[in-house]
Amino acid sequence: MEQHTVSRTKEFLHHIRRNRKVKAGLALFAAILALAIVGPLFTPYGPLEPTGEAGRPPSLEHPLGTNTFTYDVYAQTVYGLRSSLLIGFLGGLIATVIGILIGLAAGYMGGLVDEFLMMLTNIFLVIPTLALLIVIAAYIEYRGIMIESLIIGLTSWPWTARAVRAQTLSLKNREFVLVARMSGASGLRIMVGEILPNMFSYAIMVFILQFGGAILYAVGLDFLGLGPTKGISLGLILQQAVLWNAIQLGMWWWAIPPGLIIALLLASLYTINTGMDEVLNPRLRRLE
Amino acid sequence: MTRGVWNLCANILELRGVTKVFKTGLTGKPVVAVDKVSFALREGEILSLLGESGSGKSTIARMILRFLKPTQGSIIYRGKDVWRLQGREVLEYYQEVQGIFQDPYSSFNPIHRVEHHLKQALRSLADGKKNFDEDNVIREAMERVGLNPQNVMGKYPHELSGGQLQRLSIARALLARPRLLVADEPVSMLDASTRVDLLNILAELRDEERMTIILIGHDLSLAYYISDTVVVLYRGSVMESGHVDEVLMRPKHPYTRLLLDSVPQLDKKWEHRMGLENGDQDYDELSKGCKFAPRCPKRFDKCEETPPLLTLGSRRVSCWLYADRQS
Amino acid sequence: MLLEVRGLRAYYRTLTGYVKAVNGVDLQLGEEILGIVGESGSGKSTLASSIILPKPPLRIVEGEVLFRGERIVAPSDTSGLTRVRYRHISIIPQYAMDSLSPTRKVYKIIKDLARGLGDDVLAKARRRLRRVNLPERVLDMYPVELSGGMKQRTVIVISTLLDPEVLIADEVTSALDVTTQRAVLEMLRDFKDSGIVRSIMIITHDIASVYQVSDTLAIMYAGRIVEHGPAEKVIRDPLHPYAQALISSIPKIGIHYKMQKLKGIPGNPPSLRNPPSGCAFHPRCSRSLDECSSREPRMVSKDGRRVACLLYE
Amino acid sequence: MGLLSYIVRKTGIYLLTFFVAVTLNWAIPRLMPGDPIGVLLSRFATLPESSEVVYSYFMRSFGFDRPLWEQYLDFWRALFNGDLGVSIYMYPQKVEDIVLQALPYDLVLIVPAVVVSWIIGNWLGAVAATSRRLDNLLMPLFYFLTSSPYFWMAIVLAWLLTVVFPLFPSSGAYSPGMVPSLSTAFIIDFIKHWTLPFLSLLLVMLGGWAIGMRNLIIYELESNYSRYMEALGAGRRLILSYAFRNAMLPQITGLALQIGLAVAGAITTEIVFSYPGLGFLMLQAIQNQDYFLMQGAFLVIVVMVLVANFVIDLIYAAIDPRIRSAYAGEA
Repeated sequence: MEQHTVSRTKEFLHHIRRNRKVKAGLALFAAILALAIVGPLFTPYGPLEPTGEAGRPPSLEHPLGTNTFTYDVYAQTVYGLRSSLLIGFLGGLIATVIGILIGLAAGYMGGLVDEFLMMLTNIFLVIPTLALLIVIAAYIEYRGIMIESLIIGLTSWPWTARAVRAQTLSLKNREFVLVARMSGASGLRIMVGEILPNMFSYAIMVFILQFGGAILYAVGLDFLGLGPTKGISLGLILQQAVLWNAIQLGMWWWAIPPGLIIALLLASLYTINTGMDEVLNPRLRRLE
Repeated sequence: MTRGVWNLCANILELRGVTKVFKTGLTGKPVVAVDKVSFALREGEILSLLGESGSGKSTIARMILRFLKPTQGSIIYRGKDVWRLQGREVLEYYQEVQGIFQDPYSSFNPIHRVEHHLKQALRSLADGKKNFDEDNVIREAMERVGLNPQNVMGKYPHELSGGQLQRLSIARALLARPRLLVADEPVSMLDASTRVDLLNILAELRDEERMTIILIGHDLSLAYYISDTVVVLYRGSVMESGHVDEVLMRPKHPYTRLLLDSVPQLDKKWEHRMGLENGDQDYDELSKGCKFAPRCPKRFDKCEETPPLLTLGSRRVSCWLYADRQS
Repeated sequence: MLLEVRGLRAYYRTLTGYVKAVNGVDLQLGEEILGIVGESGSGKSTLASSIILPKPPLRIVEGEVLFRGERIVAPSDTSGLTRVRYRHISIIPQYAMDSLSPTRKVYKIIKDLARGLGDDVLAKARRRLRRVNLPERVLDMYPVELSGGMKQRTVIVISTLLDPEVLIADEVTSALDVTTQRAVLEMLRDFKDSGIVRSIMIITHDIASVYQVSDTLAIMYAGRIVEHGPAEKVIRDPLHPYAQALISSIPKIGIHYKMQKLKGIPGNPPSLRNPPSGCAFHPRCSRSLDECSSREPRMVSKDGRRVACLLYE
Repeated sequence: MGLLSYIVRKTGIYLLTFFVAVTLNWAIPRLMPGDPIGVLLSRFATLPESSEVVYSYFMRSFGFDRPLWEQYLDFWRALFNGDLGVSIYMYPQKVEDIVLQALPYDLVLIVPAVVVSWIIGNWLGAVAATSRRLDNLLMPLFYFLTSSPYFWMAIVLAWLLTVVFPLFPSSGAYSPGMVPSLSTAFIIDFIKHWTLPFLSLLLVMLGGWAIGMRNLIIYELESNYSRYMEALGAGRRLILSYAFRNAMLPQITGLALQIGLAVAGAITTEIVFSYPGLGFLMLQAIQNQDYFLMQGAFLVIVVMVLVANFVIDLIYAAIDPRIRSAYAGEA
């Protein structure tokens, strides 16, 4: 994420609405969100409710067929989507908030604080986050959505911290910060009142990436059997599918569609982010 | 209305041997940006701090405004060392000393409307007058600098011109009713045709309100137009200082002469070709002796040692050529 | 006549509409140094881009540019440029300090740019570097290793390496100290007088500095040329109200506030998105007639100069 | 010798990272609620020859009755003589043996996948940057690829290329009954098993590089030096080659950052194909609550990523003149 021209919020939103990538991304995301909200209304079955028929291919009654345990794959998918979205939102939010706090502090205060925080950030950037999450999650008996979001949020903030620090450094040297200091404003008031508001549109973009990242980590953990101990999630469906050789037994409907939804969800978030990046950074924008 | 515990003395501001060394680059190689600079400023005067890029003039401005701590030396404002002020005294300092900067668009936070900074200054600095109507005072300050509040209030910085924003900066500084204004290249980013109006405002502040102003810049003609005294800087050291007519009309230091030869004037063209200096100069930072020696046409053996700041009448010059004529 | 610009209109397309940066310019360039002076919002740099590098978001809307009578730039066709670029028309860009790729040695850049265009260009480059007082080892260095001043002189050497007839110098002095400014301007004068280049178009906002070396001056305002003529005449006895106000508002050493209070031009620089109707300067002009706000002035010649003002029509 | 100080600085950071990773590895079990390690130790006690196993430094570092700093020192002492504890799942094999046995499978999978995807991705990204039509065509595909979870891509490939078109074996590193040797038969069989995991890693990583390179090139094409060269009549191919050269540099540092993600991706991909690398090992460790094996695998993964990052930093320092000149001043 590189230096962005500071755009006025009004003008920024004006361009956002026109950007093709943002519109496409939003449309896809809205569709998936709708599936998560209204999806369950279209099936009488619960995610873990036996339906009496195992391994049936997709049919009117079971849009995504059933798996070896006779569970309806469509029901599992829509309910699983809800928990994945929730973890994505919570985990992403925690990571973004921590990242902004650390990036802002490191960027504005400089000196030893900056040195220490950036060392911490670089260390966590190098250590593979999923491997670290595995070690943490494995030791937790009861894993709920809250806990999973927390550990993801606590380990995936470095990307944000580094990007926000770069933004803060460029804003900190702007003369309006000196003007504020001459009016006796404290460091905190300058960070919150002068620097942070300039990063509003930037923070949205960072949150979108963290949202996607959190989903990816959550699904990864679930796939390894470290997902929520109760309930269903997209990762869990795929874990079961692989464990019980869905593919080899020809039950493609058990493994492919849930994964496709994850990919489309992440693709939509990524597209929105790229579109916003183009608006904020005119050099990347290719005028249609 | 006296504020704080400032004692009255002839020189409102004095720099004594102020030095600033920066660690640069990835390896922290030391660079001496300001090298033992001393000068004094009498109340009600405009002093021009003149120098080219890399002369340290902006660094000095930032040290006076307490943004950068000097590595050595002291800055005395009305008898007190600026960098030994504590707590409440710092706020009192900013009630007396305000600054305006070079880039109008960078001096205003693009997210807030332009009066945000004026309100901020009013609330924290103008403590003497608590019972006032904020908007009224702000409108007055705007009119004071020749702005029509109607077409400025409530606007965002990007909706105004550089000239309008710079006038707003002066208005903001005036809200604290300061005694000293540090103007860091206030007009260099404005169009030539609007610079003079800004300078007129500064001159009026000096004449009508005995405001003391340090004007930092590189344009000699602009400096001559409104300054009383001038300090010429080169690579962090004072080359020459004194009354504006002495220094800019009858310069003594070779560097000041070189500057005056190079300044393009609309009434006469350059006669002889000055020729290109060796472009491959990387001045050895820590070299002893006069810093201008490598480029000085009048260099001689004495210049290997650092020249002292000699006093010739009311002028001061740092050059061995005048060592014997010290008065 | 080396270069001729006829009725040129060049607009920038932005998301919120057109910026009419060049709004009807007529210009002739002979074997001379022409100083083009304009303040912010005058469209002077856009004029340079329109001649040598008209590409999106800049669009040539109307008019043409001719080199030695041959059309090189027109609204829909800029193919003529490929033949003349660098060999006949060259440019010293506004951003000279970072117009060399940081990861490629200088001599490689020169060889790439001049491939198959001239005899042994490197030998010539060495001679030219000596001429601008730079050591020959610059060729073997990476641009990132050169100081700002050295980079600018290297770019000047590269741009003039094939002895182009027309050289456009876009704001070459703005980032420099006053001593180096004089050196660079005199270097351009030397390149003209020694015949390395036949004509130079120096584009700048600093009228005093360009006056020192130019033969003729053209003053631009809101995308049009308001006055164009011999430098001495334009400076000594400017006709157009904007030129008069501009020249009178520039302080000189010797003019002090207490003796003579100068006056700037009231109002703000013109918006190029929707320039004022009629003569663009009328809102700020002290001598504006009532028809100035409706009728666009034509370029007329008056005692040895061309001026666009209803006072002289 | 500016370069030396650059290398020393970088090594310092990586050593520090290793130190933090080991400390985390030691601290996490102790921070977690419940007594997972206690349960594990008690399971050991019931196994044969457990007596001499218990007395290794590693085991003593889990002597919870002893002060924390002592446990910590023993943990480091164990690490220095390569003792990562014993696996409960493959008792009595030592963790370091199991992990070092799995490491080659990871290297032979991840390294080629990263390198090949880097080359193809950058090339495709450059191609996309050259023409608007290609750009609109390729970019959505890249967005989808880079957004697909690694293991889902593995599942799709498994379905397409082992079920719909049964061209490749669906699990393991080589056919059962084959003995790992350098014979051509074994190598061919190994390559057939290696292809699908390699492909799924390749496809997902490919998207990331392509997007990065495309943006970098467009950014460079808008730079001042590109405009200057174009104004001097330089052809589109020449300008593109300059832009590509400058865009490659950040992609090298990008390589370092992507290694961590690639390794994480490999963990999940290996599970789909039961490919006996560290990832598959991690799964077994999780399923059997074999904490020592899991933490041993984590440490080796971190070391692998650190070494990769260090190598990439060296390559970058050698190539980018900016780094050399920035440090040259100090010589």
